[in-house]
Amino acid sequence: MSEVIKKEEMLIFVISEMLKGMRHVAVGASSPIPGGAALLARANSSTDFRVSMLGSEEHNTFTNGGTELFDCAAQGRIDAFFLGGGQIDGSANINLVGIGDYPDTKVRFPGSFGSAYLYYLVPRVILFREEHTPRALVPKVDFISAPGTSPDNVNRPGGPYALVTERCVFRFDKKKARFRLESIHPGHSLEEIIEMTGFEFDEPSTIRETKPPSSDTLKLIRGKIADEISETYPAFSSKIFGS
Amino acid sequence: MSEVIKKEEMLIFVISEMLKGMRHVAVGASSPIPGGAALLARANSSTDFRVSMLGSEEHNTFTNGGTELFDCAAQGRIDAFFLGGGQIDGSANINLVGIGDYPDTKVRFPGSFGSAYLYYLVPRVILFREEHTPRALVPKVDFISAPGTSPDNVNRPGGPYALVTERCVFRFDKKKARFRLESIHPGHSLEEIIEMTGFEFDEPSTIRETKPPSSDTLKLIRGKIADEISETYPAFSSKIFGS
Amino acid sequence: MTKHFEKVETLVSNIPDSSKIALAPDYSGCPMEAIRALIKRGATGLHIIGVPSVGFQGDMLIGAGCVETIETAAVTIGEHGLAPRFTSAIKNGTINIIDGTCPAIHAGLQAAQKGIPFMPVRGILGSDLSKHRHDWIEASNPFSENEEPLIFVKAITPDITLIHVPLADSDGNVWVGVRREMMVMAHASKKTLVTYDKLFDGNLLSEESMAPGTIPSLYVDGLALAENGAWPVGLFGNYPPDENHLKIYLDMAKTEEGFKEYINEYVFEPKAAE
Amino acid sequence: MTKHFEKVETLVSNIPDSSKIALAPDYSGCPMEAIRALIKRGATGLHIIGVPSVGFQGDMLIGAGCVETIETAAVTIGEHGLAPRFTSAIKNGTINIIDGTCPAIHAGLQAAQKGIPFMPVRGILGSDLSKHRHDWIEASNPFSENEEPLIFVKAITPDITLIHVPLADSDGNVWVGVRREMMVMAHASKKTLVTYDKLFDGNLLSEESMAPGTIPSLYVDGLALAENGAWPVGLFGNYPPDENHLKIYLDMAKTEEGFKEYINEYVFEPKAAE
Repeated sequence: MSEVIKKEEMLIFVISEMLKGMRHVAVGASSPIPGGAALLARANSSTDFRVSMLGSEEHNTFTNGGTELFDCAAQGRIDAFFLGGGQIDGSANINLVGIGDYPDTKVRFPGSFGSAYLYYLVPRVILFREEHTPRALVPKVDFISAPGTSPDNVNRPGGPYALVTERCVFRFDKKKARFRLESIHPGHSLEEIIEMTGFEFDEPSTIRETKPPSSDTLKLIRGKIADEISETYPAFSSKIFGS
Repeated sequence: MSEVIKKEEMLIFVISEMLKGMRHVAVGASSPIPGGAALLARANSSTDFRVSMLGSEEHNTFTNGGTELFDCAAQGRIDAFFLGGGQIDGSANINLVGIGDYPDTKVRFPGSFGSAYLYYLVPRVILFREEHTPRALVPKVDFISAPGTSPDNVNRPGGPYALVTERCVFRFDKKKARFRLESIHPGHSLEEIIEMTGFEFDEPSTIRETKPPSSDTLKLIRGKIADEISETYPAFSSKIFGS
Repeated sequence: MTKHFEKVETLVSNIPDSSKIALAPDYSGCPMEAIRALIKRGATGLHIIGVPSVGFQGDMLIGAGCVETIETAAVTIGEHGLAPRFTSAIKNGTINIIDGTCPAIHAGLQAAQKGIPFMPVRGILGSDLSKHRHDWIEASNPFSENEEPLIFVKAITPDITLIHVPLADSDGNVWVGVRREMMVMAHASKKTLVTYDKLFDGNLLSEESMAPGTIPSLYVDGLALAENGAWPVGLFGNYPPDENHLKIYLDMAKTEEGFKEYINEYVFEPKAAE
Repeated sequence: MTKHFEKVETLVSNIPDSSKIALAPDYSGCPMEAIRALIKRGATGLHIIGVPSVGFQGDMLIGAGCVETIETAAVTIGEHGLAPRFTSAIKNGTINIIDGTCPAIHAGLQAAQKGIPFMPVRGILGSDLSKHRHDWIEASNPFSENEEPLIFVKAITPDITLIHVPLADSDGNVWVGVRREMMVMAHASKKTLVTYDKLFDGNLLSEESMAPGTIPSLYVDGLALAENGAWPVGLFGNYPPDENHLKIYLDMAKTEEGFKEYINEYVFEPKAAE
């Protein structure tokens, strides 16, 4: 087995580490890496660990139609979820709608999906955006699909926990409404991250390197997880794992 | 076949006559006579005629649980329904809760069921109360489970159409919020009805006798309808039709 | 994770006294064996919610003194009508009654299911019901140009949903078929405890035909096998009510003494549910 | 009464131009054969609603100029992401977009299903979405002691629900399994038109295992058989998306000319759906 860890494998591992101790993790549409991470966390969990994956028939236990994921989150039965964004800013506001003056956006993204809901209700929302460039991580999003924080009078049990990119992990500080650099993936540097991040963030006094998966974990990702994820994401699975 | 028409057979026929031209008639809990009437109207209909009967497995096409009957009515998909009442007054207010000072009612009825909803939403609600006495048909109900009429600003497409008892048929005049005697069942008299009715009502200039079922219809009631109703109301069916 | 209990008695030991319990009507899934176990253990102070009405099980619990409050659109025993112990308790003022109407109870549970504070409901206006409901607000329809009144019904969040179903599997999924009010109840409640008639061989969610009528184990906290567990009420699609037995009950339960005899014979005696 | 149409073309002739049509996402029931028939007929001015998002069928209708307004939480083609004709139409300002979020679309339909003017929805507050929604009102939770803001989402009543399902029976009942968003759509809509893959031998409501996943004919206005009718999108539990074909589409539909070639070949040619 090649020990050269692919970026996707690294990201699956990094995100799975944030899911330890969860009881129920839900994964939205078009999310192969978060999906892989949830399945990996489940495989490594010694306690009851449930994964609900939109678009999957195997890993989807919902029986009440499209509304159930959202109702389930509102009932407090979902511990972690993933959101992305065409743009993400330093206050953890996310934009899944487009760039430019809405509605005549010059670049149009698919749309907000359930972000303007789940971001408020799921306690641990992990932002995931593979592309780490000033274009993706901006000072201020052009359109707020869902805000990073809300005023005190808004009933909001949920919100952003961390932001994972191809270069690093940021943790979100809700009180300061600001990201703090948590760790840098192997092969990347602080200078690069500062240069490639459009928003300002807090830096820790010492810079930690993101821990890569062990060789056992890598085996698990390339075997069982690759297999499980291919049911929902065949194109992704065949591209990354060649299976 | 005995041509002595039982009271229940007469009432099934009388009510079924009011259901001509309906497309969808729903029948609530504990309603064998309205249920029989709906099934008879369906048997006599040459157009599409649907009966939904609570408590039946055969005549119940609902697949969305207990809320569907009510949602269906709100969608305007139910043309006729039946309500009763421990007390019914001259303004068509109905009381399914109890007699005396609520909540310490000295006589307690089962409760309002869905009356405080369906009475507002189903265009043709037929009130049915077999017992025709001053105790049942009162000047003013002790507790309004659902009112006969509502102010103009209330969105109320539905309401009372008629009141059928063991002695006669009243039609309801929504503008006057008052009943008018429509016909007297064979064997009963106007004097008797005035005496046995606790509320005031309008009288027509000539008194019509309620038309009894033809011998063919009677055969239908005692055969097919008795059989169909026994699925939901075995005790009623065996008592009345001996089947 | 769904716990499998060997005994119905152990299952109901997870229902603290004074719990708010959602129950299904006689034509849906009535956990009679569990109700008998609750009476046997001497449960007290229960707040029972009929979804939207309650029958035999409610009358039994009331007769046995387990109930402090009943919230329901009606109490009625199948085709037989008036529930004797309920009627007597109301007359004697020994229980609190919160009278509702079916769609408002469904709406309250659906509000809890969706995590919203209330649900607007049509109808109801001008009924004496709303005079006694401090959890219903008369408000104006904000989408209407005229001053159109509407009733807002507060969310109903039961502590426990207690139901009986035809089938459950070893993974903790339970099949309710078209009786989906039980699914809403489970979604809306903090805990759901279930007795079932038969163990399904396999996983209900893996069967394409069974999954649509299944409450996933995600919502099921505890399970116990109770063959014929809805007796004498009957179980939709499986067995009819035991009308003769219900008549015996209705006859005996006319008086408090008769009811005591009934529960001595059918609840406290070891051969109770046979 | 449910009408059975011999041809999908006749079924869609019951959809007037400018109708408001509810559509399911790619992982649910997409009536692709009916969509091709709509394009063939040259439907115009449609207001399509993604419940809660829309994929291939939306992009096709937009590309063919059938759509005036799209109301959706997202437009995305399966695993492939961006929908080329939608993206281009937004850029060129040739369609109106009403951006929503999944639970608000579900809530709007559920409000219509219940005949209530609106439904309160959690979340949304502070999103730019609500700035552009005149059918959403920010109001105060009347059950909260503090001034807690809430979004009220107006009921969504589609003129037509247009879906594809695996099974239908001769009585007009249609089976959607666990994809119950299609049941909510049918309940909420004025009319429901359905294409189906296979005729079910018997009555779906009489089968205890099939009934829970069935929309009763009461809600179904018209039906037409369309074998493999969800191709190339795939049909839950039955056949997967034809990924190769979707790639061909995505490649061709990058440009308007390419899209025209695509529909000439796959929609207007007689062997379209083979």
